[in-house]
Amino acid sequence: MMALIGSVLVLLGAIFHFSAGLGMLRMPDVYTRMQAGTKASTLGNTLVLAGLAIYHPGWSLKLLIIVYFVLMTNPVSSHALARAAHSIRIPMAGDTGIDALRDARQKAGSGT
Amino acid sequence: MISSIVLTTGLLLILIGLWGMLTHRNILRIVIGFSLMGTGTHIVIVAIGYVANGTAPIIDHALSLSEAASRAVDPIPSALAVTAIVIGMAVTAVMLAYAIRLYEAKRTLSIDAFTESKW
Amino acid sequence: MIRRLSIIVAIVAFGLVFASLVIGHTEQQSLLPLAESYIRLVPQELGAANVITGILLTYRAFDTLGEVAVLFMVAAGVGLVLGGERPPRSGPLEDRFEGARPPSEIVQTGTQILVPLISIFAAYIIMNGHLTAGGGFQGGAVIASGVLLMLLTYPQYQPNPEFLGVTESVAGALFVLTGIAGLIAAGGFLDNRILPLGQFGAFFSAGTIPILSALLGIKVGCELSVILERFRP
Amino acid sequence: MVESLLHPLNIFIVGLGGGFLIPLFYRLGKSWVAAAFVLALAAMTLISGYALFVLLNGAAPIEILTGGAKPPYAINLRMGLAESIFAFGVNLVALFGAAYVAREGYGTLLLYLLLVMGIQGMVMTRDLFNLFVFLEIVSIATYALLGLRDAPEALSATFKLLMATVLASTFFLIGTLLLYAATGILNIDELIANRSSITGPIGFAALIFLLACLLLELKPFPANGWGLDVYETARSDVAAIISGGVSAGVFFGLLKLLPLFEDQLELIAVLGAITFVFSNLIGLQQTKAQRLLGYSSIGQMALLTIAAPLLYQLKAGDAMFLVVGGLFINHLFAKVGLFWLAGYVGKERLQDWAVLARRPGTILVFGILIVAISGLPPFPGFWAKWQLIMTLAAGDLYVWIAIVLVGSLLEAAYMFRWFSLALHSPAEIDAEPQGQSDLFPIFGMALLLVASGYLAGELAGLAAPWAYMPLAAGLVLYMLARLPSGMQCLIVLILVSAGGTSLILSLSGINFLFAMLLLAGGLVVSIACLARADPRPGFYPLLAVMLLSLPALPRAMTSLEFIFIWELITLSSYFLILQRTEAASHALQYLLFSLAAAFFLLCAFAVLQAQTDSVSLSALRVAGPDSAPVFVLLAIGLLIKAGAVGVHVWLPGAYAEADDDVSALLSAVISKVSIFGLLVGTYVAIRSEVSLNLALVMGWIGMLTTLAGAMLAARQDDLKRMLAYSSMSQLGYIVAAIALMSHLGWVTALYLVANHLLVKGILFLVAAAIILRTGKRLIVELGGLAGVMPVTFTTAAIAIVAMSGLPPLAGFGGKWLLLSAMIEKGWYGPALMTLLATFVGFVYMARFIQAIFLGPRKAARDALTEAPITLLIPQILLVAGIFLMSFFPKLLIAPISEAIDPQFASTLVWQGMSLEMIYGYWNPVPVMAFAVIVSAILLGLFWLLLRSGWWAAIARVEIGGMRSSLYQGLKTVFTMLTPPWAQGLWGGLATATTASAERIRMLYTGNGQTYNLYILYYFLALYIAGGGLRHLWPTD
Repeated sequence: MMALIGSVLVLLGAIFHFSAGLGMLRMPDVYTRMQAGTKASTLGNTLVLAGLAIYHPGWSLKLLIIVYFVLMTNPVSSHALARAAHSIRIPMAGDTGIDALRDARQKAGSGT
Repeated sequence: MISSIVLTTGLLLILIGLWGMLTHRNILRIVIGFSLMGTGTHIVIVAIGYVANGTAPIIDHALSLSEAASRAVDPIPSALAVTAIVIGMAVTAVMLAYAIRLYEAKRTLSIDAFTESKW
Repeated sequence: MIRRLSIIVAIVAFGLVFASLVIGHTEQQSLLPLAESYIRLVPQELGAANVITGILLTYRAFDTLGEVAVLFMVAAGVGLVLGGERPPRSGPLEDRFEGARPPSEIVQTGTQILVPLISIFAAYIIMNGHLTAGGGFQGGAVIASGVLLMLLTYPQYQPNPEFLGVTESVAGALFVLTGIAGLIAAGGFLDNRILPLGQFGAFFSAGTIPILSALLGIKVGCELSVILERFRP
Repeated sequence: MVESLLHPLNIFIVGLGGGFLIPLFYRLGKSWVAAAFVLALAAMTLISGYALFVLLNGAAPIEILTGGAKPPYAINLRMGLAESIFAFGVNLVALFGAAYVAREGYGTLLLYLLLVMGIQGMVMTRDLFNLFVFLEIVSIATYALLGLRDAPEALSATFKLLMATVLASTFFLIGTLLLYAATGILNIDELIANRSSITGPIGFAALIFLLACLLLELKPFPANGWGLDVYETARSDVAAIISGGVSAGVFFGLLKLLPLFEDQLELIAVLGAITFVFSNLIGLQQTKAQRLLGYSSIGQMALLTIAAPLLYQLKAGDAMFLVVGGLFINHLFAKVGLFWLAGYVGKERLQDWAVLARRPGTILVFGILIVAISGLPPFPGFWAKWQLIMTLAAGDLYVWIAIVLVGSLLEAAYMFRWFSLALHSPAEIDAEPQGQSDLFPIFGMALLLVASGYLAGELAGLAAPWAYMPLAAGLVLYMLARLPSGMQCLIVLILVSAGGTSLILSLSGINFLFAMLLLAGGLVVSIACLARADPRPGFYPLLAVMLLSLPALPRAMTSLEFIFIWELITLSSYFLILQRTEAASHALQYLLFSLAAAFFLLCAFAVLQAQTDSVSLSALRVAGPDSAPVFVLLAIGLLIKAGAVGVHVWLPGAYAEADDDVSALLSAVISKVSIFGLLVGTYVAIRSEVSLNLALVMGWIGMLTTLAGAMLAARQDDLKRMLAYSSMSQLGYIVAAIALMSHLGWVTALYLVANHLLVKGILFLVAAAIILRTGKRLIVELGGLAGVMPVTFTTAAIAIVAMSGLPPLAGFGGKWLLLSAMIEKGWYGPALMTLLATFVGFVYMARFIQAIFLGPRKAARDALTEAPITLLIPQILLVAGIFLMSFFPKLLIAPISEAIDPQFASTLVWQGMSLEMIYGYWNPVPVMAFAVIVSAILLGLFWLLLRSGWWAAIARVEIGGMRSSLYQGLKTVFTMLTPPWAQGLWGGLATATTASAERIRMLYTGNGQTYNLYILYYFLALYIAGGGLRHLWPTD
């Protein structure tokens, strides 16, 4: 029974990883690809590791540390990457509506 | 069977690296092509060392000393892979350093701009 | 057009050569004699649990010494190529290169959490090189990733080149000295049986392998951070 | 204690430890760093030197174990004899090169030290993956050191090198691991032990990957554009270390792994040959110094890649040692020296090297390096090439001999062109070589070359002190360069006479006769050198070397000694001709033809040794019936040197354009060297039927040369060119006489040799006197000098009479002997040709006397004075010689016939003073009458033709004064008869070679990516040529 739940979780994780890959390919510009890749793969990792924890309860502490590690590093690094892309003005897709970062900067720039 | 798949991926990676290095004109893309080729080589190295359903050659509670000889993977290619990875990194660092200097010299990264000495 | 065609022909030809390799490759069913004897000898003779580190730091230690020399040269070489002494990084980031912004608050807090974690992880890898997977090179790389994170988040942070240079040289020299000690005290150059092999699987075991692994980790860490530091604008 | 300190392992401890500690020393102080650096290099040199010393004394190869375990488990290194030579050579070069690097930052010193250690690691390691690691150490050190020069083209060249060598080392990595997959072994010795298990597609691909990397690192022909760019743009001392050191490590890697490539040996040699020929070919078109050195360095490495596999295939162990060791050491010291010199001169274009012209010391070193690179004596390259050709001949690999020699000829061509450009192109007066690096290491390299040359000579089997006497004399003279030239000339004469006599004392038969003739002739003619008081840098040492090597040639017993002295004569005479600026291009032509002649001789001796496997020249006498090829090769070589009709293009330029006294020596004495060769060599013709007909062909060539020479001489306007052609035609007589292969023939030959030496000596000295006094060379501008220069006129007249064959002087006896010898042999055609040639000879000889001495005196000639006494003395001595020969022929002919007795049964019977031959007395009177009648009839005939106007129709000339128009008529006839075929042929060949070189070098587009594509295609070509197709399409 537990093995079944575990493998279902791992399957779910795998699906999320697949969607991350698909997102990377289909998304129009850097920023959309970035967020697709990061969100899906972080969740995918967590699910896979959770499935593993169910398989091998003995490892659960180590797996927890790994999940914590993934949760810490993945979002931060993609955030830094997106900011860097924005600061060297990599073009956004045509139909982007709002550029919050630019507006914030202009306000901050004009404000001071 | 597994090692054949790993070997094929490694060799494919080498081919992709070669293709990238030959077709792209931007020097940074050429350097990426070379590092791809390096990674492909390292995968090939590891694939060569694989023994049918073997595990990592580390003697601990999972792999006792007695059964190590039968269930462990070949350790030598892995040791060589470590050295090869370091060398791959070193060469990529030197290439990037030269890419920077070339950019500083001519303000362009296209490989076609650097054909001064010929014949 | 001919250029593109010739490239395609070359790649296809290489593909054929590689195909012949894949076809000719038969998976090893059992270990080759040399590998099999290594797996038997390393735990027995050297007392190291991780056979790969055992090979790397004793039997093929001459390779590793060459490796360290390679890294040492790259650190010096990159410095040479990129123009040696750089102007000291005075003043804030903006005037040094346009369009630069102070790193965002998320990255800064992320670093404050991650860097200690990374350094502990690196120390674990280096010190347990002879017991579990890992060793000097891998640990050094993790240290370097920590330093890189620091470089990214704190632009005015500059790892003291003096300190890095000295530790690098001292670690290298100690490595060679341990090798010579092996020549004098034990079987030969770079032999690890100078110190007692200790109890198999214990922290202090396998002769000088942990020490060499530590030296290696420090040295690789320093060198990689020197290289990364050289690449900054 | 000392033993363990000098153990080769310490090389690595010093290298690595020193490398790691240098940054620490830097913290202590700048001077500490340089001291530590030089100390480390010195320690490495000492260790490798000690190892070489011990191994030379027969110690077993020193094993070096690491990791506390036996080889298959741990890495081991070995310091055998070959390794110690390579290591010691590279260390010496690095130690000398430290002078250029010591002032740099500590990073450079660190990299330089680790580079040198890396090279020795590549040489000594016995583990395949360890070889890869050391290859990487060497490559990365090279990339970093190349960063020292930050010009854009240097950076882009280094990036091309970077891409190429990363590709190559990835091949090596893949190869190593595939080999491990196939055999499960990494230790080289074990791999070689069970190389039979390297089978299947993986094993084959592994070998090809390894071979591809090793060959690519040696910069093989189409895929070496990147290598050349680096040589061209790198800093000269870094380029030196790359060309000398790095290729040493890579080549030794190839040498070590040769047993693995058992069935690709032929392929390696073919690839080496392609690189060797093409890189030397393109070298002809180079204008930049370092790029030219790049081509030459690649060519030398390719020569090594030819030699190693072939010798390995022939299982010639000891020959491999001398050949590979000699060629490597020669390349290392000479190439590194030239790169440093390029650094010292600091100029890129070849012409700008003229700044060296006014520095005798540097020019000497430059000359030594150029001669060494071209593989000429007395440097190791010569002995190695000799041994290589002998071993190849023993293995019947004649195609390879041809390739090696053609390549060496091309290399000598562009190297000496560079030298003459440096010596003679116009340079600004105050130009100083602004290269900042000092000269000391370059002199060191020259000294090392000389020392290793002697050692290699000893190894090749020629250590006799007499062979080196000419060079010793040259050195002594060089030391006395400060003295006034007159004094130096006297010292030369004294030294040569003393040395010469000691040389010829132990000789006998033809050798003694010839040696005495050459020595005496040389001495007498070089008295004329006293006439010029102006300082002539380098002239007297070269004169001493040449004059002493002339008598040494007959002293040579083995073929090695013969070729050694032969090439010494060629070299010294080339440098003597080069003394005069206008002679630069002619000198190069002279050198190339002489080298081609020497190479033909080399092949002949190689074939001879292959057939009779004895090195001594006497084997020529005992050669078997199938020795026709030996005769043909010898004949071709010697005919080129003698200036036979087809290959005479070099003769007029060299003889006419050289200094006056040098041209006298050249035509009177040095041309006899080829005659001596003919006497020694072509006797083998007797041994087989086919050779006898070939001898007839040679006879005809001789006569054709005589006729062509005479006609060409007749139509010349320049005084010295006319004499040059006349000596060519006289030599034709002698060649024909030798070709008779009979006792009488050879007696005539020797007689004519003596006569020609005396006559041509006088005539050239007369020409020297005329040019000295009038400053004019064109016959038209001269005239009526008899009154002003009576003594010169009389000697000239005597010489002309003797040469033309008019009785009573010696020439007549010679012609008569020749005619009777030909009739005795039944050669009626050549006999007729002799008569015709003699008649044409009358024309130009008469013109010589009439146009220059008789006839109306030009106005400006009144103030002229007689020739200086120093020119007259040798002429008078020679005239005395002529009289001696004419009136007491027995004095000369008796010893000649005895000398020839061993070869041919004597048919001469002496009857008092008159020589009674089987066919009749040699009674001058009837023959004289007959000769006068014949010439009278011929003159009359011409006079009639002239009158009848028919002549004008042919000669299209207006009928002016009888005498001048007669000559004009004859001149146009001769011009019609001697169209410049030879000139066209050789000129066409030269332009074809340079044109093809121009087209081939377009291959290097300069684009790094294209070079990578060439590398991939090179690998594929190697894979397919190595027999990879059967793996691609599994047939079974």
